[in-house]
Amino acid sequence: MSTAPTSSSFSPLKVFAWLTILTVLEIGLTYVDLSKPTLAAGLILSAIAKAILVALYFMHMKFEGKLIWGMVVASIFVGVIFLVGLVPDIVVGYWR
Amino acid sequence: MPYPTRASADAHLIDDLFNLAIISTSIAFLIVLAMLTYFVIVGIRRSRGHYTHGTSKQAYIFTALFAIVVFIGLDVNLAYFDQKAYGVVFSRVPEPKNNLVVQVFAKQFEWNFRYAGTDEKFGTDDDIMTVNQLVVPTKTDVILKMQSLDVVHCLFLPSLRMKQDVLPGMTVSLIFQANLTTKAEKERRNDPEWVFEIACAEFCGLNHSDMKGKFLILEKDEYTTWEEEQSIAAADFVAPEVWEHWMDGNSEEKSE
Amino acid sequence: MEATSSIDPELEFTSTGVNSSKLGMWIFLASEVMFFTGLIGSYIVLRLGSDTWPDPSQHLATSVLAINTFVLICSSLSMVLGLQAISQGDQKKLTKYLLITILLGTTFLVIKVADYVHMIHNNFTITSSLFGSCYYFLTGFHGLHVAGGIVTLVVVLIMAKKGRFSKSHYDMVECTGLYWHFVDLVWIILFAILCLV
Amino acid sequence: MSGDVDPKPGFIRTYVFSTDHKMIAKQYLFLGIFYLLIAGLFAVQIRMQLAHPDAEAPLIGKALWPQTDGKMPPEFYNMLFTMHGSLMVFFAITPIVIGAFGNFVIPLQIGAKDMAFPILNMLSFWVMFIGGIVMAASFFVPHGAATAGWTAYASLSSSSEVTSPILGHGQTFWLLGIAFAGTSSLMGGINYIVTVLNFRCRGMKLLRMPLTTWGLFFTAILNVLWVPVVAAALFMVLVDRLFGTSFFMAGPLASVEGGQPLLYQHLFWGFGHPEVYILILPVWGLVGDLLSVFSRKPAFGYKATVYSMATIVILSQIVWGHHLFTSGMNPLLGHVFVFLTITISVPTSIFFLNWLATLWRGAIRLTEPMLYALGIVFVFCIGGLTGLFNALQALDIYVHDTYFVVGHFHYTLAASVLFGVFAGIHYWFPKMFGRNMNARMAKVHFCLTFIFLNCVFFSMMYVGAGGHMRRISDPTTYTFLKDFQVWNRFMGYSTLALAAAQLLFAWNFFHSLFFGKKAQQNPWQANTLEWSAPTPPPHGNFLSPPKVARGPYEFNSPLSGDRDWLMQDDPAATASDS
Repeated sequence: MSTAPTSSSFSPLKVFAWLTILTVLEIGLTYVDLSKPTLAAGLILSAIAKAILVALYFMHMKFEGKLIWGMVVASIFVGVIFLVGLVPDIVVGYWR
Repeated sequence: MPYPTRASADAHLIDDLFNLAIISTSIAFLIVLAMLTYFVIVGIRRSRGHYTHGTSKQAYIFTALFAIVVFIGLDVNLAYFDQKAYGVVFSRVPEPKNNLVVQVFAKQFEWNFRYAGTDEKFGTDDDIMTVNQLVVPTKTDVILKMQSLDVVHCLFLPSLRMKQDVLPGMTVSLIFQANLTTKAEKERRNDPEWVFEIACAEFCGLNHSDMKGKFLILEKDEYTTWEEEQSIAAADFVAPEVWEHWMDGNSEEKSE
Repeated sequence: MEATSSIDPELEFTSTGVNSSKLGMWIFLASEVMFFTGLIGSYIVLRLGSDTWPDPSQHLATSVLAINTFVLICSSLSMVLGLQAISQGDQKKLTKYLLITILLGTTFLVIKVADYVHMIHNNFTITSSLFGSCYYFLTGFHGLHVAGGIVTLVVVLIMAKKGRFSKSHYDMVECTGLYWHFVDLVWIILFAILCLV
Repeated sequence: MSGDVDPKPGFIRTYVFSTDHKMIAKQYLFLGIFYLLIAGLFAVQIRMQLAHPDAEAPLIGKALWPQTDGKMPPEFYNMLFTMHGSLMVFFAITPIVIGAFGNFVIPLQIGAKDMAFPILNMLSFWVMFIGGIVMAASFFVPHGAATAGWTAYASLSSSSEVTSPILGHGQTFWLLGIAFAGTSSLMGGINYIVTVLNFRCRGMKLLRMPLTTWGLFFTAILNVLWVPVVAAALFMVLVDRLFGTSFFMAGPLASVEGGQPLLYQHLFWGFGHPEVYILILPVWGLVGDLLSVFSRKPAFGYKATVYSMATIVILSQIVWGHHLFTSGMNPLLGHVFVFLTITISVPTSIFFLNWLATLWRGAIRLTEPMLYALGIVFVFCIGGLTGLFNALQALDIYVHDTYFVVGHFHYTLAASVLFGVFAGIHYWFPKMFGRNMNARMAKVHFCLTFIFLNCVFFSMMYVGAGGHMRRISDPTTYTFLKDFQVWNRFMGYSTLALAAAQLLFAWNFFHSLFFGKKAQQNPWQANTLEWSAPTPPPHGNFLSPPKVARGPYEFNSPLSGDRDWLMQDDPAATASDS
C-alpha cells in the first residue's frame, strides 16, 4: 500500500544539472586563492545547497508529510546542538 | 557525616553544601515516603477505587504549583549555594607575591612533583623532585600545574574536597590554600602515623589503586628549611627522564 | 500527526498514513544522520581545535575526487529515473537504470580504492597525521556504506528482473533509492568539507 | 504486512529463527536473565574482594591465581568491575527491559498482529546474541576480558601498548561486542517506532495507549538517535587500537599530535546520559501502568505523565556535561550544565506527583507486581534525589568517581530497573507462559531483596560521602579509608544475602515455567489489550482485530456496572468516553 507521491512533477535532469554546476563551481573556488575561512564558507554553502537539492527532490522530501519532515529536522537539530556543545572544549579548549 | 578532615579554610563550604543537600532531599524523601505509606495503608481497606482522571483544572494547577515549588525549593536553592561555593573554592585567584607553583606529572601508577627550589625557577639544577609526596607550606596559594604522561589520571585531594582530571597533551591547574599542618593534625589525633593523602580517582589501568601519595603540609618556615635542605641535596640528583616530556606549553601565561 | 491519506477513516487516528517501510527507512536515515554527526562532527571539531592542519590539496588528488563526486551524482540521477520508471509501471526501464546505478556505484568504489593505493604509495597513510586518520576513517566508512548500498541494489535488481515490482508495489526500490541518495548526500558534504577546504 | 505464516512451522521456525514477536521476547528474556546471573556473580565477587582485600579467595583462590597464592590480582578485579558494568547495561537490562518487555508488550498493547518488520526483529535478537558470544569469548582471550571500565575512557582503552600489559585483545573484543549490542538496539528501535506509529488497531489513538508502550516508544527514539554516536566513538577507539591512528592519543604517547582524549569523554557521555534514560523510561511507564491497575483507579494525569516523559526525552540529550565536571571541561560549560541538569527534576517530580495521586483514594491490591511497583517508587525516589548531588558542580567535584556516585546510579539502575524487571516478569508471566508464578514466594523475595538492596546501596553512598574512591581493589592501604572497612564488610555480606535472595526468584521463575498453575485470560483484571488476547496468545495475537473504545485505565468507571474494570475494547458500554 505505497502512497504514490501526489504532485511529484520535477525533472531529475534539471536537478542533476544544478548539482553538476555547483560541483564544478566548488572546484573552481579552490583554484581562486581565497583566504581559508572564506573558501571554507563558500564550500560549505554550496555543499548545503547541493544537500538540500538532493534531499528535497531526489529523496522526495518536498512531497512528504509533517512526520518525515519533523524527524529529519529533529535529528539534524539534535546533532548540531551536540556539536555546539563540543566547541568550547575541543575547539577553544580552556586548558590548552 | 563521615567527611575526611578539612585541611583548607574553605573546604567547609563543600561540607555545608553536602549537608544542605542531604537535609533538603531527606525532607522531600520523607514527604513522599509518608504519602506513599499512608495512601497504601488506607487504600488496602478500600474495595472500590475513586474514578478520577486528574484532568480537572485544580489538578493541573496543583501539578504546576508542585513542580514550581520543587524546582525553586530544591533545585534553584541548591544550585545557588553550589555556584557560590564553586566561586570560592574552585576559582581562587593566586596572589602574585604569596604563591608557590608545583609541577605535577601523572604517570602510570605514580605522581611526580617538581618544585622550583630556592631560585624560584624551573629547569635549574636546584629543582626538587619528589615521587608520590606533595609538600606544601600553609597559608600560601599553591598552584599545581598538572600533565599526564600516558592516560587520563585524576589528582584527588580528599582533605581539600578537590579533584582534577590530569589529561595527556594539556596542562590543567588546581589552585588551593591549605591551613592545617600535618603535625597539628597528628597531635590532635595523637596518632603519629596519620598523614593527609593523595589518590588517583580516574581509573588508569592495572595498579590504579596503588597510585597514592602523601600530602605533607608544613609551616611556612619549616617549608623553607625543607626547601633549602632538598635544594642542596638536589645538586647531584639526576632528574628522572620523565621530566623531559614536560611541555611548558602556552598555559604558563594563561593562568598567571 | 494527521497525514492526509486514502486509508479508511476508522483507522485515520491509528496510523500515520506514511508507508511503513518508507517510515522505517527514514528513521534509519535519522540514525545515520546521528552517526555521521558523530564522525564528521568529530572531524570538524578536531580540525578547528588543532592549529597545525596540512592543506588537503598537498596530499589529495582533488581532480580524481571531483570525478568521483560526479560519478556518484550520476548514479543518484539514474536511481531517480529508475524510481520514476517503476512508478509508471515500466519494469524494463527500471532494471536498466538499476544496472546503470550499480555500475556507477562500483566505478566510484574502484576509483576510491585506486586513489587509496596511490596515496599510500607516496606514504600518506592513516597514521601519517590526524588529517590522514580522519580522511581514511571517514571516506572508509562512507565507502562501506556505498558497498552496502550496492549489495542492496543488486538484490533489488534480481527482484526487479523477476518482476516482483509493479506500479502499485515498489517499496523496496523506493527505500533503496532513499538510502542511495543519502549516501550520495554524505559524500557531497564530505567532498566539500574534507577534501577541498 | 506481518510475517507470512506457513501452515505448520517446524521447530527451527518456531523456536530458533522465529519471527513471532512473542517468541523473540522470550529469547531476549532468557538471554537477559543469563547475563544478569553472570554480571550479578561478578558483583558478589567485587564486594567480597572489597570486604576482605588481602584475604585468599575461598575454595577457588589457589587454583585460579597461584602466583599471588589465592589473593585476587588487580587485573582480575579491574576485569570484574568492567564486565559487571558492561554486561549489566548492554546484555542484561537492555535485553530484558527493552528486548523482552518491548517485543512482547508493544504489539499486544496496541492491538497489532505483530511487529512492523518481523524479520528485522528476529535479526535484532541474533545480532544481540552474537554480541553476547563475542563478550563471553573475550574472557578466554589471552590477557582476559576488557579492563578499562564500562566507560572505556580514551587513552587507556585506545592505546594497545600502554604500560598496563593486560590490555590485550580483550578490549578489542569488548568494542566489537558493544558494537553488536548497539546495532541490535538500533534495529529494535526502528521496529518499535514504526510499529507504534503505524500498527495501532482501530480506535487506538496515541493518547489511548498504555503508559508502558509510551515508555518503550520514547526509549526507542533515544536509542535510534544516540546509539550511532557511541558507535562512532567506539569505532574511533577501535581504529586507534588496531591501526595506530591518533583520534584520542595526546601527549608523549601520541605518535602524531592533534588527538584529544576529552573528545571521547564528550562523545561517550553524549550517548551515556540518554542511555541511562533509555533504561529507566520503560520502567517509568511500567510503574504508571501497574499503580493504576492495582489501585483499581485511572492513572492520575495520564497526559501530564506522557508530556513529562517527552520533556525528559528532550532534556536528557542536552545535559551530558554533568559527567565531565572534573574532566578538564571548560568551567563555564560546567555552569551551563548545572542549570540544564536541575531542570530534569521538574518532569521527574511530576511523575512522583502522578504516581502518588494514582495511589490516593485507590483500592490497593498488594499483588506481587504492585509490591515491586511500590518498591520502585521508593528506591527511585532516593535514586532521583541523590542525582541532585551530582548535578551540583562544586559538590560533584568532591563526589565524582567515589562510591557516592556508584550508590546513586545503583539506586536508579540496579534497584529501580531491577524491580522493574521483576515487576514486568511477574505481571506478564501468566500471559507469556500461560502459567502463574507462586505469589507467596514472590512476596518473600520482594521483602528480602528490598532490605538487602537498601543495605548495600545506602552504605555505598555513606562510604562515598567519606571520599571512598570507586574502582580500587584494596581500600585498606589508604589511611583516610581505614574506618570504612567495617562498612565494606557489611556491604559484602549484604550482597551475599542479596544474591541468595535471588535464588528464590530463580526457583520461582523456572519452576513455574513448567509446574505453575494454569493462568486465566485476565488474572489481574486489567483493561489493556494484552489481557483481551487469549493466554498464551496465538501467532496473530487476537482472534478478531480489536476495536478500542476508551482509554487504558477505565477502572471503576460508571459505565462498567458491578465489575470495577472495563476492557479497552469492551463493546458493551456504548458511550466511547475519553
